[in-house]
Amino acid sequence: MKTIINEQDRRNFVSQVETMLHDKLAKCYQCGKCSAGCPVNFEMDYTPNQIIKMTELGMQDPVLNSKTIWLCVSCNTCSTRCPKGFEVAGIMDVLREIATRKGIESKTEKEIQVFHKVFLDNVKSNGRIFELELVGKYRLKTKRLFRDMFLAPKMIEKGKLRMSGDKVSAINSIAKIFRDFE
Amino acid sequence: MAGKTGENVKDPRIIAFVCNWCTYSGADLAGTSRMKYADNIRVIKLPCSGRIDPLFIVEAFKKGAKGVLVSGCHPGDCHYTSGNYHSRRKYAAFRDLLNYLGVDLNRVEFSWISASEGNKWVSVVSEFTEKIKSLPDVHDIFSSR
Amino acid sequence: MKLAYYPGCSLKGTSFEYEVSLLKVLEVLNIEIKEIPDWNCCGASAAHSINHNLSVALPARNLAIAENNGFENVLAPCAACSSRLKTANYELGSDDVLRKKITDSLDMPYNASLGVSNMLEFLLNAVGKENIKSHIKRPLNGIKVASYYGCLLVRPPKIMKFDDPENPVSMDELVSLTGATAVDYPYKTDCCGAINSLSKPDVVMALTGKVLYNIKEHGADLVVVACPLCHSNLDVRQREIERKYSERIGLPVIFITELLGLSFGLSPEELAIDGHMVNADKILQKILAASR
Amino acid sequence: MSRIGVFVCWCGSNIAGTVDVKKLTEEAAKIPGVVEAVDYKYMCSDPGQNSLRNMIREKNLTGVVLAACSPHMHENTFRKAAVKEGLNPYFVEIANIREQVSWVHEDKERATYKAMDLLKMMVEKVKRDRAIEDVRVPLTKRALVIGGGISGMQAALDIASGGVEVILVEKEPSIGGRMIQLDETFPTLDCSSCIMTPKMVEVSQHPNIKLYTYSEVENVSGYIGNFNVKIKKMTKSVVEKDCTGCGDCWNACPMHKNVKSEFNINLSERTAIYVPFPQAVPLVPVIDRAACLHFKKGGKCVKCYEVCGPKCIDFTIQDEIIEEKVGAIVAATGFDLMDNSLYGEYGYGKYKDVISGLQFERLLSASGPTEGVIKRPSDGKTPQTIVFIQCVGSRDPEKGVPYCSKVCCMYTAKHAKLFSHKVHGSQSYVFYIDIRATGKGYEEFIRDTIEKDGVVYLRGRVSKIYQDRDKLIIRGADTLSGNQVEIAADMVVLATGVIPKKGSDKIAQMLGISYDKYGFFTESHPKLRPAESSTAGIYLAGMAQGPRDIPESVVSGSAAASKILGLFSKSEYEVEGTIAGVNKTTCVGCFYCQRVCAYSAISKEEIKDRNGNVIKVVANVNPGLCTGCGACVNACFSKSIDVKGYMDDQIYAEIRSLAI
Ligand SMILES: Cc1cc2nc3c(=O)[nH]c(=O)nc-3n(C[C@H](O)[C@H](O)[C@H](O)COP(=O)(O)OP(=O)(O)OC[C@H]3O[C@@H](n4cnc5c(N)ncnc54)[C@H](O)[C@@H]3O)c2cc1C
Ligand SMILES: Cc1cc2nc3c(=O)[nH]c(=O)nc-3n(C[C@H](O)[C@H](O)[C@H](O)COP(=O)(O)OP(=O)(O)OC[C@H]3O[C@@H](n4cnc5c(N)ncnc54)[C@H](O)[C@@H]3O)c2cc1C
Ligand code: SF4
Ligand code: SF4
Ligand code: SF4
Ligand code: SF4
Ligand code: SF4
Ligand code: SF4
Ligand code: SF4
Ligand code: SF4
Repeated sequence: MKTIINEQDRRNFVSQVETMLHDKLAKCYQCGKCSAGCPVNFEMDYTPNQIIKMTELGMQDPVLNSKTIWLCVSCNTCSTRCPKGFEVAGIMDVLREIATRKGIESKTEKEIQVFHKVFLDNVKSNGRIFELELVGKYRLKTKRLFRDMFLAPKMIEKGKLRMSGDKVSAINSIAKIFRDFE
Repeated sequence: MAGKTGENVKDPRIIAFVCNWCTYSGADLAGTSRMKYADNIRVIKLPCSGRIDPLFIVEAFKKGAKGVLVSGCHPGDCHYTSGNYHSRRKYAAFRDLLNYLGVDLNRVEFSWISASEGNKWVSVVSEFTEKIKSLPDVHDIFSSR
Repeated sequence: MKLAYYPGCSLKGTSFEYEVSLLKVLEVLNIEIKEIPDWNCCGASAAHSINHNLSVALPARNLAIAENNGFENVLAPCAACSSRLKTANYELGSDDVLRKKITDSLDMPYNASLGVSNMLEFLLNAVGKENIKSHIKRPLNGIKVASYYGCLLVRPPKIMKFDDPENPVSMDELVSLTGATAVDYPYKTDCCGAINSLSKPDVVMALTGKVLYNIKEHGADLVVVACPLCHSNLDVRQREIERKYSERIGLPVIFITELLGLSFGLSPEELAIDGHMVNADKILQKILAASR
Repeated sequence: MSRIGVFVCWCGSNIAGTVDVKKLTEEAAKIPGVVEAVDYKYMCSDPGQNSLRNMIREKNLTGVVLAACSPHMHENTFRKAAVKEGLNPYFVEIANIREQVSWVHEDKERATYKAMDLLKMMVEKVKRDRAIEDVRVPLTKRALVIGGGISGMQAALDIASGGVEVILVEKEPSIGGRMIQLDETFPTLDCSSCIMTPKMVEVSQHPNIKLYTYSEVENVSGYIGNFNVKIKKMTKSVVEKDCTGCGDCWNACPMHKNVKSEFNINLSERTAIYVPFPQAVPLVPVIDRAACLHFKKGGKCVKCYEVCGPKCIDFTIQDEIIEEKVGAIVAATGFDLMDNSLYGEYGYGKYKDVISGLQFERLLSASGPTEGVIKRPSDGKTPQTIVFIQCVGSRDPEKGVPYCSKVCCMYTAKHAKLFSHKVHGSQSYVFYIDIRATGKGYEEFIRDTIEKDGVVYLRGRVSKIYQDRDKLIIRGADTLSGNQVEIAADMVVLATGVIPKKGSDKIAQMLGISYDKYGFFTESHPKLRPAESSTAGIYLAGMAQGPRDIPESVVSGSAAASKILGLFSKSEYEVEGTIAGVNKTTCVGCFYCQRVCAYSAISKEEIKDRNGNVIKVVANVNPGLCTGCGACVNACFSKSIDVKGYMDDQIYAEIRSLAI
């Protein structure tokens, strides 16, 4: 890979990320401890420390299109152990948020993106999660109808999947939150 | 004698309180390097910027100075370990007092100039002199509020 | 102390066993809790993943309702919920601008005065070991129990301010109180991948599998958890994992409240242990037989 | 009445080219108090100086002002000349009209005007000058060295060889410090005991060195040249002069499984009566009373006493306080290592085979707990794979310290190298973030370790260590290949961060020297006075100042010694008289001055009436310590303390002379 640094673009991207993150990218000294402990590193295309460096270099496209930002499971192992106290898990949130705002569709991790969206839609309309609806909509959107389906009958038998969900009664207050912050 | 300074805004007199080790030597270096700067400055040498009593500054203004420059070693470089920290801390409190007395804080400058910074001495003195000249002429500094 | 209860969505759905057992145990302990009126979903991992403001605003509504109803503390038994509530509380307490934006939107004041506890914190600090001990009627001697903490209970320590993030002991302490033996194993705090459970099942099964096989290797009879998401992965997906790696696990996974309930002498049915996917009959028989 | 003479120097055309010296001289003569003003081409020349001397004599001058070059240039020249005429040197003042006038300004008229201002200021100043005598402090020509590690030993030996008596105080039962715990030392791999033991013996036998082991400095008072030191000699319960070091006692002691050996860092046990290691100097055992049955069980056991030939064991000996007078002190208290258990993720203390670098030194050492055969603590097996982790606690502002410990890159390479030499077919992996190998031959040493000994270096930190049956699983990163890496190893060695010796802050407070936020002693100037503390007469050496290796520790020990020998080469310690003085009548004893004095120069003095009752307590300036910085002057609200040569009234007079 070759990167040509455009200073203006670099600064813009860095400042956008740093403002949202409330942390400084330069704090990271690339020791790699975050990547060393990351439970999903094995599936990622860039290690977390690479994501940090790439962000610092202004490599917006590869970062926002990376698998890494979506595969991150927000376990906070990285932030907890970072010797510099850098918000590693936080930067993953920030990058996902930027990618979402830009409407970037991940080529490989679309399911994860869809899941988050469907989840929030579910919250938006009910105020709470109605699991059967959530799973159903998610399956429909990802066209992976049969995945996990073998679990459903047993879950229903055990009482784990309810046929109807609760709703927040003051649902308009939820709608307002979404209006203000979505 | 012609060319008297200090009496008017065009040609104000400025008093500088400087430490013996860093800033005084820095000013000497400007001389040995034959740099040129405004001649309104009058240097009073003290052992350390920690010796500079805020009341010296009040006295300087009372005696007609239109600006006061205070300069010592860089933080951490003090010849006397920590003198410049004391002066810095003191200065912060003193600014309020000066302000209260009606002194325009633009007339007091605080800087760190090391023995090797002849050029910094020149630019600090020149810029400060320009700044003082640009301020409105007041006869009594203490009523400039 | 007026105590608010924030059940969260899971306890009303897939992890109803947690709520059932929790309420039973608190009843024995004679502790009153009150569900936050008209609570909403905390946004779980989806909100913070793609919309930071929403991830604070959704929990904030619950916190504000609780505070405005005169509560001082909230019990959030779900580790994910407690993590989101604590994080929101932290941000609302430290970022005045954000707090203003959010309270304006909620049209409710919030002073960030509320304390948030997860289940373990609540049991150890608010209930107290002595109190718990005094209710133990059926000591679980001879049962080997592995506590699985996962990530959300202890990380990030700056916000969770609970237990040691690398070598937590709180759940093990509770296990020991019941008379059972706490099994030490290295994967206690390794993540099970919960947030991508539905969207990335293969990865999640790899992570969860590692934890389960490690526990098994260390000779535990039973796993306890204090998080419905951990529970889903460890319990609901266990069969699938066994199939994927062609190696049996057979480890019942129960909630810490269920373990306490058993030691309090409650029946497995009262605690809804039969609601779990992995059959726990064998170990339950052992427990019940010993007490007879 | 002042009788002041003014001299205006031309400096050839250097001054006269820009300043109207004639006019300046005329104006100067008009200033009240000036009896005569003259100008001269080159004041610093012999005839110039003579004219100065003549006028002092002839006009009976009370003060002299020169308008000439910077005082930094010729102040001394003119002061010396004045002294020859019996005038106190501090009655000579200089108006700097060259560096600060003629060389920096161009307009002749205005430059002359400024020169006149500067001259007037100095005339007003000199009118208020007082005679100042330089201070002479007597010197007790003996030195104290605190800490018997390599740096303290080196300082003691150098001072002693210079013919000066030294008192060396070491708190452990033996001298040697950390270095004697090491196996071979980088970069040349000399065996530490081989080069250290003879030095230790030399220290103990040097006629000029008085050695107190198992002792601590309890109190220091006084100042440069005149320190009073109280040393607490803890009881060894052994009459030192009679002991032959035969070892019968410790071989007989029944308490041999109970106490962990400090010297072997818990990798072995020691007895209650013990020497920390076989080559200890002095080779005299001490009884650890907390572990000894005699003391714990009311006199039950006396085994050691029974077997001791010379009967030198004496359970009744008490701690002793010894007082010594010295003229200079070296603080060389060395270092400790950070607590590895800060890292829950590395399992130190939980997994037996995760050890520190210093423990590994003991495993390597032929005189160590395993006699130099590398065996892991858990099961005594020889490891085949070792993972070394660098920067544990160092460069980690979150859990440890932000600074680099400087020696661990090198000793880790040394460890990996020695391991590969000792265990054939073995493999080492080193996790590092940077390799800092800046000494002579150091980089070559690292490359050699990698290229010849086959040690694999991975650039990244380790996140967590898991135990998996009899293996340790190390999960780390290699940021160069961009991979997460897992290695199954038999043992893990942590390169633990260096911190100052526990209690070094207390020592610093006792000595009145400054120290940084970690507890390392700070140098008077980091570059130009690295051997001196902020307090006159107290010098620094070794790791107590900050992380450094053996060569640097030795250099700093020698540097401290040479400073002391230099100090002692004069008959008295001389300081300029421009120091602070207290007006004891007006001083109210608030001691604000004491708080700001960075040199601990202000002490409390009791003023007593005729009957010996204390009337009041006032500030007293110690001339040996005061540097004349003047910080105290500003702190004093009652204007009772002033610095000679820069008195308040003089500075105000300078300012007022400019009044319009
Ligand atoms: C694992 C390891 C391996 C190393 N390997 C090498 C190597 O191969 N090569 C190399 O050049 N360097 C090496 N070093 C560095 C080396 O150990 C130090 O540079 C050196 O020991 C510093 O010596 P010192 O005298 O300053 O301190 P120390 O050796 O710590 O000596 C200080 C002495 O002062 C005594 N003391 C402390 N406080 C008091 C007190 N209050 N009163 C009386 N006495 C007191 C202590 O007991 C001690 O004896 C290594 C360090 C470590 C940790
Ligand atoms: C670019 C650069 C930046 C640096 N920055 C720093 C820094 O920021 N901080 C820092 O601590 N260090 C710095 N250093 C290092 C520092 O310059 C040296 O440590 C220091 O100058 C060494 O001093 P020295 O007296 O040993 O040698 P030198 O400065 O080389 O002095 C040797 C003298 O001996 C004279 N000489 C040589 N041969 C003979 C002879 N045969 N007869 C008579 N005289 C002779 C030479 O003319 C010279 O004057 C820097 C070095 C470089 C190159
Ligand atoms: S652990 Fe921290 S410092 Fe190290 S690479 Fe990751 S973010 Fe950077
Ligand atoms: S928070 Fe994300 S990046 Fe950090 S360790 Fe967990 S999965 Fe990896
Ligand atoms: S005294 Fe100074 S100014 Fe005068 S001739 Fe000598 S060097 Fe020049
Ligand atoms: S037995 Fe006596 S002489 Fe021998 S070492 Fe012990 S104390 Fe010293
Ligand atoms: S008296 Fe104490 S030191 Fe001596 S042999 Fe007995 S236990 Fe050991
Ligand atoms: S010397 Fe090397 S191992 Fe030690 S702290 Fe510095 S960089 Fe890390
Ligand atoms: S500050 Fe002044 S009054 Fe107070 S003790 Fe010092 S000299 Fe005396
Ligand atoms: S002049 Fe400086 S060194 Fe001397 S007593 Fe005052 S503060 Fe201390």
